[in-house]
Amino acid sequence: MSHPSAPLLEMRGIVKKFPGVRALDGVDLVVRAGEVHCLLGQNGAGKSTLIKVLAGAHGVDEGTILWEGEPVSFANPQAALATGIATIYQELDLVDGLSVADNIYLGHESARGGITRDATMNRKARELLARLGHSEIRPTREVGSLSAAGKQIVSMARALSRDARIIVMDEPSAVLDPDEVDGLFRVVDDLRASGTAVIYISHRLDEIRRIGDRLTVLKDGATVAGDLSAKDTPTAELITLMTGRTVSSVYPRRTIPLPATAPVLSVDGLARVGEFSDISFDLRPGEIIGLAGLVGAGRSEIVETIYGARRASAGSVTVDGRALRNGSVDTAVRAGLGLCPEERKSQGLILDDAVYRNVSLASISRFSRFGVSTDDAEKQAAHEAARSVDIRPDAPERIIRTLSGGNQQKAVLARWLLRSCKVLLLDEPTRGVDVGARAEIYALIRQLADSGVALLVVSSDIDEVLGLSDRILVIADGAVVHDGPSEAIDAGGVLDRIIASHEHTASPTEQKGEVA
Amino acid sequence: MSASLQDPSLTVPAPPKGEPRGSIGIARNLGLVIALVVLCIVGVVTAGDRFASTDNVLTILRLATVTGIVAVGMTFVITGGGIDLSVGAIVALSSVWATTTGTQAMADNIGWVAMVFSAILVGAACGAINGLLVAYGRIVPFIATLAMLASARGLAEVIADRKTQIIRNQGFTDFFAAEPLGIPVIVIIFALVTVAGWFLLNRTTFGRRTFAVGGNPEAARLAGIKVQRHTVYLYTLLGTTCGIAAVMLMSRTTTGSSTHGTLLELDVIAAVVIGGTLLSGGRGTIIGTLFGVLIFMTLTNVFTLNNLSTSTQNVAKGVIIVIAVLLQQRIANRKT
Amino acid sequence: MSASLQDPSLTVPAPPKGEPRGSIGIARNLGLVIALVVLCIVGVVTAGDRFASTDNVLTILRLATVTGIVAVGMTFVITGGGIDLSVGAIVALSSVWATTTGTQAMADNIGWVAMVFSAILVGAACGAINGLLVAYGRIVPFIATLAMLASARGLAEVIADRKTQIIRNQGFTDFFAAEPLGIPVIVIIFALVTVAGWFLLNRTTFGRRTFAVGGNPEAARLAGIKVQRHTVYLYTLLGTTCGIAAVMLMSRTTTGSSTHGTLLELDVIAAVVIGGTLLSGGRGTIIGTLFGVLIFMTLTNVFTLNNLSTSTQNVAKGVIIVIAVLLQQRIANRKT
Amino acid sequence: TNSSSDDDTSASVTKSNTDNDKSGDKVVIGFSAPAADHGWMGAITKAAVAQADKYDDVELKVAEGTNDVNLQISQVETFINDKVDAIVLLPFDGAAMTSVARKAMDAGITVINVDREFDSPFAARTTVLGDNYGMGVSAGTFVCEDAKGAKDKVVTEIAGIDSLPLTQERSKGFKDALKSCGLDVDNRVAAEFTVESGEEAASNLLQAAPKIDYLWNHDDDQGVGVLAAIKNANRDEFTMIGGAGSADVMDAIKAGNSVLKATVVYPSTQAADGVKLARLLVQNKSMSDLAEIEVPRQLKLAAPVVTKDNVDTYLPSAFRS
Ligand SMILES: Nc1ncnc2c1ncn2[C@@H]1O[C@H](COP(=O)(O)OP(=O)(O)OP(=O)(O)O)[C@@H](O)[C@H]1O
Ligand SMILES: Nc1ncnc2c1ncn2[C@@H]1O[C@H](COP(=O)(O)OP(=O)(O)OP(=O)(O)O)[C@@H](O)[C@H]1O
Ligand SMILES: [Mg+2]
Ligand SMILES: [Mg+2]
Repeated sequence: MSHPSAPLLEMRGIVKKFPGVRALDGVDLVVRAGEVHCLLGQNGAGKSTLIKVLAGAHGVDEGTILWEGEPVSFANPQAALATGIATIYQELDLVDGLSVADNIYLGHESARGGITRDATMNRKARELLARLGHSEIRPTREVGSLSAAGKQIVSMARALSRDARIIVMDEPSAVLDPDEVDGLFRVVDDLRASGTAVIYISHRLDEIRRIGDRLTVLKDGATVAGDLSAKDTPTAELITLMTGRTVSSVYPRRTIPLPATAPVLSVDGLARVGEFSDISFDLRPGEIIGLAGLVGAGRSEIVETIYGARRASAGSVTVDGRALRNGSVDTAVRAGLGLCPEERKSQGLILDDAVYRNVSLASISRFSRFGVSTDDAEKQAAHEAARSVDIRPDAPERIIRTLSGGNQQKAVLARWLLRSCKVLLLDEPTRGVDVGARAEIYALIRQLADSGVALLVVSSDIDEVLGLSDRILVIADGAVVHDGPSEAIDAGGVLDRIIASHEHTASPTEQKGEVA
Repeated sequence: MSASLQDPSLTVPAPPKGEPRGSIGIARNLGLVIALVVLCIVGVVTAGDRFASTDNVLTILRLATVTGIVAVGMTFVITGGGIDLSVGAIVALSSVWATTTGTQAMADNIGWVAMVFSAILVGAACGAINGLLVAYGRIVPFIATLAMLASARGLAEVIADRKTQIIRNQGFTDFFAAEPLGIPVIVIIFALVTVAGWFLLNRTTFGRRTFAVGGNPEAARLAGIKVQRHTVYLYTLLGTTCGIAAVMLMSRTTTGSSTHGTLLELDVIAAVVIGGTLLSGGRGTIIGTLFGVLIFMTLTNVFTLNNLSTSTQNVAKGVIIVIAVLLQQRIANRKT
Repeated sequence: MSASLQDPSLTVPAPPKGEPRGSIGIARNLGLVIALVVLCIVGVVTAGDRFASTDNVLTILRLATVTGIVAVGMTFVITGGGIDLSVGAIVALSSVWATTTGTQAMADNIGWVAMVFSAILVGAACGAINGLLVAYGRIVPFIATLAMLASARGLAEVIADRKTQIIRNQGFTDFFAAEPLGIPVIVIIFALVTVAGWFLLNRTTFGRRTFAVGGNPEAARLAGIKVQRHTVYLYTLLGTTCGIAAVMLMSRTTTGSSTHGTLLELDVIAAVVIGGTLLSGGRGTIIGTLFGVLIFMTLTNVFTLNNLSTSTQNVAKGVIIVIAVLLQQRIANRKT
Repeated sequence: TNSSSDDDTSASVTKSNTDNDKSGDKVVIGFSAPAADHGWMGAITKAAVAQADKYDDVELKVAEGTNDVNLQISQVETFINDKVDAIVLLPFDGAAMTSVARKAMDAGITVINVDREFDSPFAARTTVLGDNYGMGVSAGTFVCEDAKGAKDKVVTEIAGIDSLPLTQERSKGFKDALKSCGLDVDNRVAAEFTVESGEEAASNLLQAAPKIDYLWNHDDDQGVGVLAAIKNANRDEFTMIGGAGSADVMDAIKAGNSVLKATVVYPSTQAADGVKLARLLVQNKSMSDLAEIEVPRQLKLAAPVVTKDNVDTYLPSAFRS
């Protein structure tokens, strides 16, 4: 029997233990039909764990879950799905080898007698993708060939395909650009209007302000505040609730003027067939250049090519006056380059290894004599690097797979701090990182630059690129459409350049000339 | 140079991009087609009519039945992220079980299909045990099926007392000796199994879920797929094809024996992997597997027609495998 | 319900948590230790002094040298994300090459170490070819080494002309027949190789890179590790251990033969995997491998002492493998 | 095949009717042979066990059959540790087992070498040899006689495991005998002593040689498969000769309705003889039918050709594959 007044979902005193950790230690969460309920908390606070418990992906150790007032238990994902809870997970959990439509309908395929009806699924997938504003993604395309953003869209389509009563979104906007976030929010508005509840997790407070109705704050696996208004609660109060302290979120500006030295990194006419063309710029020690652009503009490809992880089809990369060998990461690293890759799981981390070993990965030979490693020195140095980016928990021996997403990101950053490079390439360095840690990373970037490290920062957060960098390159469709000091342009300006370039896609070279 | 040539994932070949699901896929398997065609040309040039005769082609196909049928099942298991080393032993056990004096007496009473059914049942049961050990016992497939390999082969020897059991049932031999339209029954069965396998993998929810379970078991689980149960199904399916293969072997040799299927596992896995199925799971093609099997069988045939010694055959086989795979890779990369 | 019971990665056992690097690891390998102890108890109960004598222990260790030495090398390759099916064939080829009339004549002139060196060189060369095919040819290890298996065995047969080549060099036989302090030379060499392997894997940059390359080759590459070159080193190292194992086998049999090392690959891989090295790479332990080898060898010894028939042995072997692995898993899970 | 094994093997192992069979001092004999993965090798072990069972003064320790010389060496080492009185050893590879056999002899254990000869005369007290070269010669001679001097006959050969020295000897004997009458082997394939490999090798061979006059198959176990392949291919234009001498093959020769016209016997009672000799040697008895006091150093068994004419003589002692 259902209670008409009862909230749609009530979680009370949820406890979830992992070996050695109480990831959840008494969480309460109340979600009503037709609301957007935001979940806030630092990296490792337990947000993802909570929604995994809700989705039946993790068993629960203590606590009760009430669905429309009735106690329920979600022993496995099927149970949660059947009840009406669909989830977009933080780690993109798609099957690379399957098509977009197959991924969307995985587990609830449209079929007759076990025989799939591909045409039906493709048609319905196309409708869902159109609803999300992404009709350019073909339902038959293989998911493995999509960018991270494309995969996120597919995950969203998958959740929508379930016709759920509650849709949980764990940091869906992390890999999306502003345009796409707008599209996402239109869908969320529709859902709210149709009475579906949305649990929304994000580290971006502005998003929570825009879309949220109410919010719950988690800290160290426990609810520290529930039923707050998402629109009106002051930011300072939220941050204090989350972190237990005050954090200033301004971008640390340059304090010492940029010395007029020779460039440490020169990129000249760099190109890769079908991805980007004619990228040229110089980077001086202590300078920060930002690469702005929409998702899919080819920024990651540019950065990876500079680093030697992809082979350039034309152009050259020079460090300290010496040209790097094309397509050789090893040469680049030895010349003093470092890269924080975009996809931490597949490109950055050895998931089943300890945190400290992931941090020291690029500096192995530094901690060895005649090939014999000196373990203690390595562990200590790695631990320090980990602490400088505030990886939580502060346990260097932990298997890195068990860390929360944001903390994993920090470990990759720590790797290059330890190596002390001349040029650092950062591809989305704050993706999934909480406000507190984000401010720390900003400070760190500043500090690195001030100490003479040259940095190239890619971020989809336009304010972030603008705030951090001295100079900004706007990339659209694999070409530089704007190049200038960051003070001379604002977020609107950046978007305008991109849009302008799109209107001229027929003649990108002409377009480029215009800007330069 | 293309992006995939830069691909550093050394342990896994660059997965073929494009159409994810098996279309008939001549284009996708171009390297394999070329390898097979070259082999056939070599066959015709060196052995002329002896190679190009209908009889010889049927001989190749008849010999391909056992490896081929098991390879269809193996494609499912490997696509689903597993591996099975016990297939040869399961074939042996099935053939022995289906030809004991007891089973043959039963067959004489209720018809020869009793032998066919017992072979298939034994195969499916062994497969199910493998699946349970892997899915619920959570033993790595390599080890679980290695254990099954030892046990099943040993059990077959115990049952057969290491003797070759000759099939006396006339109905059985007659049925499988038939050649409707000039095509041996076992070749027809091989064709049916292949078509059924292709359909199951590419056109059903079962197949779709197999890709998911092999490609990303965690994602599959979160999508509500019963990953463990599905794994059991996959191994049971492979066991069933082993049972069918045992029947093929029984009809070809008119015997059941604990030595049947010796080292079959290596041939089968090699054929499946050369065909383009990823050993790490998530990607598999029945058509590729078919080509893999045919290439191996044609190779042996051409060698024998040319009276080459086994040693030379082996040396050449290794070199040819490498060339075929490199060819297939270069062509696959060119296309993307 | 514990986290690991929820773990859906069916194809891979929950990796043992805790110290990622091999400490001496009695605790970590508790399941294996228990299995070995139980086996020993069974040995003592059923065969008494015949089992527990020094002579018998040395017999077990002597038997273990070939599998054991190759298993040390295989631990590196599997930890580095690869696999090698050609080890048995490489052992055969090395043993044949080192015992041809030519090599033996050379040995008579410049000393018996010439035979040892040629065996090791041939092994290392085959390993290097495997490594190059895998790393730069980007052929899946399974297929590349399967090709090597066929070719190397075939070549060994061609060179030996399928005859067993007898070692006439007295210096060679004398050296390896020695038993300083009552311990056979080959057992001492086995111990040295194991210790060296442990050190290399756990205390050097080479070992660190091996874990990284096997755990996530892309991440390793982006961290500046030369993944392809490292892969070549790994296979070359394994080839080298195959060469050493060939010398062990030559000294045991005083022959070189193309049939040496038949099916060695299965034993070796089984021992390594049972020892706790992940087939998917990134995690490996030399101590575990040592236990894996000893368990298999002790098993065989206990069977022999008790006059069990081969078939029964096989059935029992399969069951025992399953039980040992389940035991090890349960204990590993309990501890975390 | 329906008759049980024990009947067959007990028919083939016998006690002699002299006082040699009288119970004497207890003799512990270790027995090791290659893996019993085909009928002939299975029959070898069974016959040895059956022979030992006939004597109440013999205890036979049977080690796991293995094709891994390394393991077989350790089995012999175990027998040495156990201080058995005698070892009957059918090596996987004679040369490779020489040094450990010698070690056993040095330890005072009587070693009987069966079938595959050691490389050193000091490694065994007595050797019971099957005649592999002779087998090839017998088969070749049969072909020569049957061909009656015709030089254009197509002769084919299906060998056993090609990497074994014994296969090479058989093939050499066959070749040498054919050469003496101007014939040679036109097509040769190797199988693996199993039914399945026999069928596969024969199927391909039959395609390679569209017309055949003689086919010699080394081994009657794989011969079951060879015959099946011949039947599948509907071929009957040639004469087939078998090898080893299984009872099924002899049945077929007797029936005379197939291509199989003869087989060359390769006695499966060698190891049983080895057990008998080991017992005599340990108990210091002599072979009663010989005037000689000592048991001879070597016994080479004959490799007779069985045809329809003499099949009844050999059928009772044949093994069932
Ligand atoms: N499988 C696991 N084993 C052990 N500990 C785990 C596991 N999964 C999560 N944890 C721990 O639980 C805590 C909560 O992690 P969770 O992923 O829920 O954080 P989060 O709030 O989602 O952080 P983020 O914002 O970085 O995504 C962390 O301390 C993490 O290390
Ligand atoms: N492996 C791949 N195969 C095919 N296309 C790919 C692959 N990787 C990326 N792409 C495509 O290349 C283009 C650029 O990719 P990417 O998303 O990395 O650009 P980006 O500007 O770096 O975006 P981001 O903001 O995510 O960093 C996209 O159209 C993407 O779909
Ligand atoms: Mg999270
Ligand atoms: Mg990118």
